[in-house]
Amino acid sequence: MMFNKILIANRGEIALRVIRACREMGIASVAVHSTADSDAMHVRMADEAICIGPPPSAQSYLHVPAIISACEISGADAIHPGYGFLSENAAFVQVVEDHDITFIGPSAEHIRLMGDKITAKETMRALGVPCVPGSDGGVPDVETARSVAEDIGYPVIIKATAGGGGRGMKLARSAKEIDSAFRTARAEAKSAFGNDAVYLEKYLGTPRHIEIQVFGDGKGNAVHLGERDCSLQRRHQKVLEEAPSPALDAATRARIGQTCAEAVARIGYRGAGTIEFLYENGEFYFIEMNTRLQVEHPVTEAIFGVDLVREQIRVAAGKPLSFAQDDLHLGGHAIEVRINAEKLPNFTPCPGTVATYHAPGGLGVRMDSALYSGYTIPPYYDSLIAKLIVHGRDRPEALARLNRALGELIIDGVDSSVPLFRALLEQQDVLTGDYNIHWLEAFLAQTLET
Amino acid sequence: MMFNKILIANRGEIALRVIRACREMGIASVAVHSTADSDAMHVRMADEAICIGPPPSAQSYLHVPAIISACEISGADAIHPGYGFLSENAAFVQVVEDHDITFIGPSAEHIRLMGDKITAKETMRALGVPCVPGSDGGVPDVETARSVAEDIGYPVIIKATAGGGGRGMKLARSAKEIDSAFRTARAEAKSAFGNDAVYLEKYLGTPRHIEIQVFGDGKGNAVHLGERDCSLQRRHQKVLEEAPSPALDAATRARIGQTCAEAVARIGYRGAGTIEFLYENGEFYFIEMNTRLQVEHPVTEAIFGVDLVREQIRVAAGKPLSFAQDDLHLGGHAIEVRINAEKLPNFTPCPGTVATYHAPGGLGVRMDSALYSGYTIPPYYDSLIAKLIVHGRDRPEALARLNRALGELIIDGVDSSVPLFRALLEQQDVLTGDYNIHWLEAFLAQTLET
Amino acid sequence: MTQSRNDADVAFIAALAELLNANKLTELSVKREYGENDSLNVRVSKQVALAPAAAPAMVTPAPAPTAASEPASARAEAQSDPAQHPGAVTSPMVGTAYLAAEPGAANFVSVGAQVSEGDTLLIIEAMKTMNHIPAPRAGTVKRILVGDGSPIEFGAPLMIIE
Amino acid sequence: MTQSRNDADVAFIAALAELLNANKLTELSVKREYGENDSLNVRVSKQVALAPAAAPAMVTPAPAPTAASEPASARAEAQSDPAQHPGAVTSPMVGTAYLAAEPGAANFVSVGAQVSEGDTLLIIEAMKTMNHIPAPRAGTVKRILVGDGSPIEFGAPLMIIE
Repeated sequence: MMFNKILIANRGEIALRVIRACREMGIASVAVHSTADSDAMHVRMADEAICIGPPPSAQSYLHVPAIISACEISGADAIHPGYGFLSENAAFVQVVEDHDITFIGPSAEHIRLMGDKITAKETMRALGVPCVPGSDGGVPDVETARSVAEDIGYPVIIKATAGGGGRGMKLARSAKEIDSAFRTARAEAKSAFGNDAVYLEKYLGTPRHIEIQVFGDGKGNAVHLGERDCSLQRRHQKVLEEAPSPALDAATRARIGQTCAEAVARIGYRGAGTIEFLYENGEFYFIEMNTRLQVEHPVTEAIFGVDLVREQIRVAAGKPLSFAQDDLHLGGHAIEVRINAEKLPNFTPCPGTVATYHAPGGLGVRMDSALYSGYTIPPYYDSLIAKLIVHGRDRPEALARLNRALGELIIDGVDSSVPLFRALLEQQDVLTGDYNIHWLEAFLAQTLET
Repeated sequence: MMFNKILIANRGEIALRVIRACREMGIASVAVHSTADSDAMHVRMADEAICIGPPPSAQSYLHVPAIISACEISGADAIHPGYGFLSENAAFVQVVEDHDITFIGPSAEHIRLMGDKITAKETMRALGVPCVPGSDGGVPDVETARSVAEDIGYPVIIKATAGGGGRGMKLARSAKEIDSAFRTARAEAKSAFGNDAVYLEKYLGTPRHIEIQVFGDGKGNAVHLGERDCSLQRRHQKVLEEAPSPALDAATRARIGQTCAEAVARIGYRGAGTIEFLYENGEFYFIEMNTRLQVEHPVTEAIFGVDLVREQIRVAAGKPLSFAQDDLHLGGHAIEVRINAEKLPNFTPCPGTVATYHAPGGLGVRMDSALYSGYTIPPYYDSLIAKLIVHGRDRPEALARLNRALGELIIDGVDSSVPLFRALLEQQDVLTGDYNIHWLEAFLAQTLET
Repeated sequence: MTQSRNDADVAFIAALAELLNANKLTELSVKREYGENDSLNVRVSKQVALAPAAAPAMVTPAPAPTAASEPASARAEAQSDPAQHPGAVTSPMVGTAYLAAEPGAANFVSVGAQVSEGDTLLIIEAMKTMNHIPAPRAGTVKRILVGDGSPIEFGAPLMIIE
Repeated sequence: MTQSRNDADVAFIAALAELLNANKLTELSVKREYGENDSLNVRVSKQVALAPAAAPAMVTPAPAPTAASEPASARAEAQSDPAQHPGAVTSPMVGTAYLAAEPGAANFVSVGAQVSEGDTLLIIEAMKTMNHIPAPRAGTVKRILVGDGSPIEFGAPLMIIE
């Protein structure tokens, strides 16, 4: 049975994204909002809107009783959590289901499983997903360290079991350095944490962030929709994402994609999920799995021509996946930039009133934004105000289109991160796709210096 | 050699369309404009803008010396004519080439060939393109009429050679009616035109308008990009176009497409062209060939993932086609609606100031419009103010997306034809694709009555 | 100030408003000083299709917010929007209102009743939990703004106690 | 305050409003002092095209149009924009300006020259054709606004003849 009414437990562009999918499916939508968001676009666009609390998220968008109550008074039979907020909160999912409301996402059990870094890694390794190789426990002496390092190959890093924040971490680039690294790491661990236990892992110097989009029907079937390359990050926040990755070929994509699809199929995963990897020298290393829709899902939608939110809703309603692996053909190249209300060069958040908003148009341009002329961006929430997604036949066409569309976009009245993207499009490394997860920080440091 | 600078001899959304392609290709763009268009979006978006005359088109956008002069003073090495205005004017093409400027379009010779209805039909028939069968000349007596009608099959229509405006036209639905139809047509022709010569053609009662997009490289190679169904027309003006046609299957598409591609390849056609047909009972009947970009080209771009304007520019610069027939794969379904500044129900043009313009966003939505908040639509030109193009995995998804996007679009301050499309999306015949070239007029007549 | 002076002022302001409309203005303000302790301040304005308000009016059937541009209209609005009333008790949560402890029982309060601070005014049910909403201060119940069993948003006015 | 004084004020403000409309102004404010402790302040405004000017300013490097909001600035603009000058001769076509009949020859006219109606002022070349631009009236050449060989748009001011 398809839902009659879906409540969207989110705000901003992702709430709009879900409302659009609902409308196209003929399902009524309920927006919830804090008092700070009374004039927000998701409130105006939804079929119904309910004020659930004051501006702080903890008392509104994260306040479980308010959201459940809003479902009850509106008669919504399902909740879409978007991303962030309650989207990966297993306890929330449990409460939702206890109230006979459908959570549009995976089971509480799967969210819990992937929410714990250690069980997630153990699960993935058992499912055949490649993880960072290491000592799988403490390394008692330098001989063991040397032996494990020979096994997995240099460089390796020795870390304090009790550690964190970089202390008690020592790099050994070759066998010559293993002895000194082991002893120093142990000594630092002892003095910093009062515990000299250390373990050993493969060290990745300049990896890319590559993530695989998977989709399961909750009944043992799953597909993958290729990868997204999200290596351009600042302070671990993704800034620009693209698909396919400039670093992957079709065979590699098919291999890692199949591994991931099989893994989630075996655990009976339901809905959209993303398996994140570090990728270096042709090898993938599992980081974590996100059990929700990603901010950057539109790049996947662009190259595969599918609607992932529609698919989430279908699967949550018990319908089978509308596509099999063989139906999914990668076409062209897509790039997304995350436009934040931030003032460069220090990325200071700058809420305020958008005097004029004019979206770019034309071929291959998609704009996901809750902005409108006259809208006041409240200071309480995330600074993401727009996602610009471009699609072209190939990467150079997509890059040229991105540059063209950025030139058309008008967001007047507040500062935004648009100038960063104009600058990035002048960098040779960006144009050739030759970057890793450290590239952007280095670029920004260099730019600030000069 | 790729061009350095392209002058766009047009205005409105199509000028913007070409400027966007130029920008993505790294080619400078020159807008020309009348004094009425000083604040127009194409003037603001181009790299350079030149005022070429007063508001009347004849003294500005159609004024050949002004456009050539604008090329000369700006140093543009090519002209893109858009559609309408000078786009199918063979004499203009000749002047352009005489000034050593490249015309982005076919040769003057091909424009002239297809500009004359009779030579166009003769050429196409000789090239194997199906035309409306008939007597190929006058029918002297009822016996000949009967014999030709038996050949081509009923119904047939008998028309005065000197005729026009419906007079001297008589329909014969079967052999029983041929005698009476012939005599009446002849008598009416005699009294109306003083000439009783008549000819006979196959009669099409409820045809669809289906057109094939072709593309030639000017060197004997050509491809087709399937069809567009433009049957929803009002006073011979297309209102909504979609691709693929709800009436065609893949085999039919491949067959007529190949026929058209071969025809234009054989005459060495260069650039984009459209071969228009009436289509009834599985048969195609050639109407005319448009030797330019069509207004509705975006629906083809959506389903094939190609940029037709970029391709026009490439081919005009002497480059080969960037795709072969085998590279072109039809994906999904696309619909375009032409939004005019018109007041319903009488479609009265209503220029004026657009207080607020807010484009729809999200997945599968493309907006081609020269509007912006505060823009004043001048009264001198075409009433087309925006094209909304949606793309979905299949026709129902595209229809739902169109409805959703129309609901988001805001054009405040002037009347537009948006309400017509909302109404069309409630009609069963539109939802099932069961319409022909008379459907819309009948629907409007019926709506106005009630 | 005499009644006749009031009438004169009203006529004056009415004339200004007519003038505003006749000329399609958006704002008109007048400061008139007639002498010591005798002055008149008038600002007449009319919000026209501004982008933001107009924009979503097409996508949502929600009423467009009215701009409170002069004291008179602001006062009128305060009366029509109970949430702005100084005696308003607003809902601390989203849920369903119940005016009585159980079906068939007497309502906790009725219009005209005297309440002490802390008295239960009504119950709001949220997630199967019955939340007693206490009177924030002592006073008289002037209006009850919600029906039994009606859905309540956060911040919605429940009663007016003065 | 007397009724006649009110009528006088209204009439005064009505005149201002009409003035605002007639001049397409956006705002008008007046402070009128009738004597000690007797003054009138009036501000009349009209909202016009909000976003438009700002909107395209980001996509084009062209200067944003300035709003002519008061007579003084309008006057200043008339002086700075030669096209608005009453003595301006504007170009009837797009092309290239030549001030002399051929390279090396004397210019047709120079600043200070007296011209009769119909005298050639300059040539505009368009499509290899030399178009003689005649003086529309007799007068003195006050300014020459184009350079020899410079590109000319339709409507561009060429010279000022008074």
